[in-house]
Amino acid sequence: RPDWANAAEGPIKVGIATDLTGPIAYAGNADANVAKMVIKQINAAGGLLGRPLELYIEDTASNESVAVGNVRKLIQRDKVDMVLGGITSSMRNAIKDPIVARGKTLYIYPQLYEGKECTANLFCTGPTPAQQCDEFIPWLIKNGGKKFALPSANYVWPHTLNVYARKVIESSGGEVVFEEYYPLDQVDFSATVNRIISNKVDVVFNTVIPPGVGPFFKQLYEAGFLKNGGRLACVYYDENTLNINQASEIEGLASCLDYFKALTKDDPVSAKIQAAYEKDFPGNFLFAAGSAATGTYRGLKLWEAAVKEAGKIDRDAVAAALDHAKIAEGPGGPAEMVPGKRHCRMKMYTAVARGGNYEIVGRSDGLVDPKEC
Amino acid sequence: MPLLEATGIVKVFGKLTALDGAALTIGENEFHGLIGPNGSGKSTLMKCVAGAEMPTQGKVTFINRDITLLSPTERARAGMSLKFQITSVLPTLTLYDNILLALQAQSSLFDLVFSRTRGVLHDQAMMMLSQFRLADRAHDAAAALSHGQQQWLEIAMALAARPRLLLLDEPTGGMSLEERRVTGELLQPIKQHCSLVIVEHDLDFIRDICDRLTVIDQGRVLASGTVAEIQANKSVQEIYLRRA
Amino acid sequence: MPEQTFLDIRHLEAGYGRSQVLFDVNIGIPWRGGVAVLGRNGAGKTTLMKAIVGELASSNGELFFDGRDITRRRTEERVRSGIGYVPQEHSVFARLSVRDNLAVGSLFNVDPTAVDRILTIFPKLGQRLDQPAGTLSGGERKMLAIGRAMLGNPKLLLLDEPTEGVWVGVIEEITERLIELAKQISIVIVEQHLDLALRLADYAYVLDRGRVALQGAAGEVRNDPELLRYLAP
Amino acid sequence: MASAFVAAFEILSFGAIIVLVVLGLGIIASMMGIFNFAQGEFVLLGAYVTYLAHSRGIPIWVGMAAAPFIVGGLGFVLEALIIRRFYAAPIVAMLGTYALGLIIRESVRGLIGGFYLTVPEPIGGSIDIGTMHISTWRFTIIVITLLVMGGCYLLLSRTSFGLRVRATLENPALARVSGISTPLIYGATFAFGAALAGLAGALIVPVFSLFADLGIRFLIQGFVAVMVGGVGSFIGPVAGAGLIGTLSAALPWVIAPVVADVLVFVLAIVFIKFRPQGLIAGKGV
Amino acid sequence: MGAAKQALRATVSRGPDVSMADSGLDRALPARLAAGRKVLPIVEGAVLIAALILPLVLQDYLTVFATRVIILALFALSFDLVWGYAGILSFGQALFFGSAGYGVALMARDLNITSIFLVLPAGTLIGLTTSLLLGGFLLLGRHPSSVIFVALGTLTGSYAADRLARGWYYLGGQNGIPSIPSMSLGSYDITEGPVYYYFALGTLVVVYLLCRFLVRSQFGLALAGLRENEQRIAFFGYKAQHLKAIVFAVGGTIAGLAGSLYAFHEGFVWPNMVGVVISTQVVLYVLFGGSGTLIGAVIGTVIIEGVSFWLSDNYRDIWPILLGVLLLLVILFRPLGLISYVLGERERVGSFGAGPKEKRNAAP
Ligand SMILES: Nc1ncnc2c1ncn2[C@@H]1O[C@H](COP(=O)(O)OP(=O)(O)OP(=O)(O)O)[C@@H](O)[C@H]1O
Ligand SMILES: Nc1ncnc2c1ncn2[C@@H]1O[C@H](COP(=O)(O)OP(=O)(O)OP(=O)(O)O)[C@@H](O)[C@H]1O
Ligand SMILES: [Mg+2]
Ligand SMILES: [Mg+2]
Repeated sequence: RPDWANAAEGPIKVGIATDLTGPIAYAGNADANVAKMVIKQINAAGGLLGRPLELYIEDTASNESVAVGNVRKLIQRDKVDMVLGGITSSMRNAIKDPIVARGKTLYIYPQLYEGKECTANLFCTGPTPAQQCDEFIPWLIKNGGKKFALPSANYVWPHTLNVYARKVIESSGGEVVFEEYYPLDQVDFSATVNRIISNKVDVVFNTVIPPGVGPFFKQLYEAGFLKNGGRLACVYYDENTLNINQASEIEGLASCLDYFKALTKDDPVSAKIQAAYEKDFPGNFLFAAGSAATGTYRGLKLWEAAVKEAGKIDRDAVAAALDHAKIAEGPGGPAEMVPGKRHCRMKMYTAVARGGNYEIVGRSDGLVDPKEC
Repeated sequence: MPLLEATGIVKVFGKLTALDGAALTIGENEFHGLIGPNGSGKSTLMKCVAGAEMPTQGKVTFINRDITLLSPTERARAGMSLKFQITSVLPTLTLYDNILLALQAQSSLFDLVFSRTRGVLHDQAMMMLSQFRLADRAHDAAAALSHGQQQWLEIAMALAARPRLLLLDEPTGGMSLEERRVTGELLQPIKQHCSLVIVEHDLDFIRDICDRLTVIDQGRVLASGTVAEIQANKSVQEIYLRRA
Repeated sequence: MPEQTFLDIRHLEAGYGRSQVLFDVNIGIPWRGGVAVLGRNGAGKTTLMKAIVGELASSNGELFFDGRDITRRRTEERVRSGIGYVPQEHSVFARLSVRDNLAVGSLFNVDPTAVDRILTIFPKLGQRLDQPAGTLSGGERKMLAIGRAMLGNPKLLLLDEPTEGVWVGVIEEITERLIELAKQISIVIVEQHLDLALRLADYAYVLDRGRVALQGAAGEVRNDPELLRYLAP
Repeated sequence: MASAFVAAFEILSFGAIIVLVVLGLGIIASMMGIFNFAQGEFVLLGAYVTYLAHSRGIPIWVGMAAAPFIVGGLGFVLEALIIRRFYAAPIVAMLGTYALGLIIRESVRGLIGGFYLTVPEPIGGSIDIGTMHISTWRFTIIVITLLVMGGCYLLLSRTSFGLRVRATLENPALARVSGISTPLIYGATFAFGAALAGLAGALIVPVFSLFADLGIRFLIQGFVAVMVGGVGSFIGPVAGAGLIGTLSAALPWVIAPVVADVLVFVLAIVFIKFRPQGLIAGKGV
Repeated sequence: MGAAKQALRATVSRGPDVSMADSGLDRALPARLAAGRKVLPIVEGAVLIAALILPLVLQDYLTVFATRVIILALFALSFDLVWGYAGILSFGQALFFGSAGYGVALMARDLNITSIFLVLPAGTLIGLTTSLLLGGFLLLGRHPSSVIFVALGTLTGSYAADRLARGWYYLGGQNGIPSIPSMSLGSYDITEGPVYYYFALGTLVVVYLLCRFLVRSQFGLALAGLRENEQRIAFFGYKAQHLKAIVFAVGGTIAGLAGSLYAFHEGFVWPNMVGVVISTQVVLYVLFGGSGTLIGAVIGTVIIEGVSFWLSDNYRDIWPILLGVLLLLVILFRPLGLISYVLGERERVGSFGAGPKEKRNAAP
């Protein structure tokens, strides 16, 4: 153990609040694992400001009311210096107030989301609609066709994302044949599939989420959508979600995220992070972008940089530094906060599923701007 | 003007016509027996009068009021009270509470919420229980009574509602001779303010307490009149000899 | 007590929860013929029947049936070994049709004509075959219950007030049948019609507050000066 | 024309799936008077067994065939250990089975790591008729559903098993004094209902993929179907399930799916309000 | 369990005669009530004292947690009244809780109204109105509605409301309405902490006493009759359906009050709050503690919430399984709830035949 110069002040406390149980526990557990890994690395390198980091993990259980209680534990009992977590937008909404407003603590939200979160002291480190659409949709038009269908789960993320996507589709010369919303747990999509087939849609820009997405893709496949040259697109699809369907049913599915495992072939930094993760956590919880794992990594690293710059741990100082923090090395490449915007510039990649694995087919030229706030 | 008048009552269950134009007229303070073979429609007629079944056809008037379409609640409020053939006491409540429930049925909501009648009704409840020899079991659950005891409790409950017209469907089922006699005695005093329709198979019992009789057979009134008239009636004698 | 006993009840004690109802009841039932059980309301007659058939566990005592100890046997085993029971209340399957009620009765009866025989005894039931038994009239229900129990070809038939609510003419009919039947099997009857009970029974027991207060040949009991006192409320 | 045919097929196939899921639920509700909140988890277990077989390299159809027996066996054991205590109090039973379901669901979630796992169909692909494509597996499900329905009907109407079950559930005390061994009947009925759920799970897992909430997804729908059809018979819930299933698949063809979703339930409740005995007033089987 | 029995009867009833021919009244009931010893008041007193001193011994964040539990207990009370006393299985109680929550959240968000004198009455009123509407539809009418129908109807209502809240943008959709400002009393903000705790506790105590008064009154006896056999008491002349609707509305009103307190305490509302999850949870609270005893609802809430809190802290990965096992064990071995450890059957069912002495106290 290093000998802590500032040990007298005690450790710096990092709080993680994420879904360790419940329907998206696979993502929450991956995020918790990433946090453990990063904290271990920082501690091994001598901690922060000469103080060790101590990790507090709480379960949000995909249940907002449980989550609020547990987050209060982090804030009021453990008195953490920062909270990172929340995966769904509704979870972020539920816990942000206890953290930021009532709890006067810094909050980092790591997941890709619909944007428009402009609360002071709340920093977002996952991709925004602009980052996921600006380059992706022109690519889809080129590699799929002009006629888009936007089948969506009925909640805020798809609604807001679709507004942006539609703008990009139309300004890139595409056309939205229909945009439709389904209950979150709908599992029968015969009517939708029929509309897609009979309208000869080229690209299905999907925001239906599990459990519906599996049967939806299957029904599309069985109706011959792929056979007739249709293209599936889904911007939250990562390595974790590939298993929902058989490989043949989603052949050619395109996604646009800040990281894919396929990058490890030619990006040594990503390869290093991926290897470190797999060494520590060889289980089923993958280090994947759509599950907020990369956002968690990025968020913790940016925060580390900010604390170093601030030289102290109090919220305002760290927030001020985090406002323009940068990291040179992260999964998928460097990242930096956009000053005054509390969102993060990062590299974006387009990948296509082939035989059950992703192949990178497009990369952004540099860091893509989140265009938020 | 009779207290109750039911005319032309028809009740059809699917293919079966249980009542086929039956009629019943009850005067004030009259004890009226309803007899007939099994399945002749006695209970059905009682139910049509009390509102447990809606007659397919026919008319029921009670105290100068057409009540054919009224709900059981409204009939009860108009002064009718019924004991079913199958006992239906409230099993987990105590005997006392069973009686109190019947006694307080007509109190206003306000009185109920503020328990304004509890004190007054207490004595009445205890009195009824001791009349029916159930006082020492006042705080037992009604489910713990034997069948015959439940019959008594039911009669007490029906009485407790202080009806103008009391409808008893086989109240003495499962009672011994001696017990029947006591039941008859307990019913006598209500004659001052109440009429009674009673379904029974025990002719001796009926004869003892009833003023008039109606005989039902196959859904129709076979005969109606004083006890003596009925006993003299040929066709009545005939059905007594007939099986089922 | 009759000499040969088909069902032998020794020192039986039973009750509900903490309240004991039967106290040291000793009863013997012969191979054939009728035995009447009398007593006022709440004396424990039904409780005794339930204890015999096994519906109610006895807290003490023994039951021997056909020479075997059945004290620990489950109800259905007792029934299958030849005890038929007509309960006082809830004696039919209210939601099942009359036909199905009879079919339940003949589950363990191989004779295909048995049901027809019952229907000739109770022709009324034949007209109601498809009606849910719960909608039968009170008397019809009793007939069905008796018919159901008889279909099981019991060697010992327990009847708890079989004629309650039954029309006089039919009571007569039932009585004759039972007297007939008692020549072949053993019948225990709880009955308020003293005449009927004592015509059918050769032997009678009178219960009082859960104890056997009086017993003897039917004629003796009938003339016993104490009898009325035990039957009065 | 062609699309009308496809529509009819798709709607029918979803109806069949709901029927399959509701069969066991309906039998347990009608016959035992228990609204089994763990029924969804029996479906899940059927799916899980199939998945396990697949992941061990055993042919899928073997897993599918084994699923009803394994789940049915488990149902039998659970009945003897737990459910048996609930018959006197159906509401407590709801809660008890809810807890049971919670345990099973969360355990399976732990076992599969909260993922969505794909299980291929034993008979994949689609039947092509001209330009139309019809999923072979969905077609198979329709056929099996019909067979199972017919089989259940025969079992309950033609054998004395059905009679014993109905008698036992209506009045256990009287059934016992009629010589019926009620514990056995209870166990067998529950196991049968569970086995049907297991079969349903096995058959639908290729369509929906395996995830911990697979079964509970259908639960409320199932209860509504049972009520619409009418508790107390075998046919009632089946008819109700057919109606609810086809309605929820059909409505999205004509109105916004979000509205359709709620509408199905509201319609169902209004229907039950005015016809409380259900589609088929419970008589006979 | 009387109400449960009634539920069974209602599921199977096909007509008056059938329903009354129901079997199984033979369950052994203790014949005599355990000689007069009342444990209920002792339990109630103990709980109250514990609740009063709690904030003095707890850390801050636990006081906040305890406040939440108190509010949920208030909510549980509303369900207990409706189910435990009147035998109406309101499986969608969250509908009233959540509607009120959403209502006051909107008042605070859009109209900037946070005064306690406005928001609490408003929330209560919302609970009353929604429950009157739903209760009117489900409970009144020609046919008496079966317990299962009401259960399903309320469940569906709550489910549909959940769906509506998720789909409706004005209500924030899936995300709900976050960052509700604090409730205010004049210029003082009632923020989470001891003040809010004692305020919630005070409300709970007052409502509890009112409920207690109600269920012990002659009206309570009518409710007991209702839950045993609705049809039977209709023949006495009780307007059974109206009584049910009244109790249902009282329950909805209390749920509305709890919902508004909850919304301000948590600072956000979200669709689950009207939905099936919370609806089921409240049923669990009450059955776990012991339905038909008001204190049982409170105890059930406290224990379930407390235990899940503790489990999720100590057995992070498997706590839902453990919670399930615990629930199952209690339901198996204590089907009448934890309270039945100390409470006899007779006292739980209650008896209204008070001795002459008590009677005189009760009569005005
Ligand atoms: N709900 C019903 N559905 C079909 N038939 C019914 C219904 N209720 C009664 N019945 C039939 O109507 C006839 C008359 O029945 P009711 O109960 O009135 O007879 P009862 O005169 O009271 O006979 P008992 O003396 O045996 O009680 C019976 O044959 C009975 O089977
Ligand atoms: N379920 C029960 N729980 C407690 N006590 C009961 C129960 N059933 C009956 N008892 C009591 O046991 C005693 C005997 O009842 P039982 O039913 O055997 O009487 P019975 O002789 O059959 O009377 P009846 O002629 O009225 O049918 C009665 O005092 C009764 O109160
Ligand atoms: Mg009758
Ligand atoms: Mg008896």
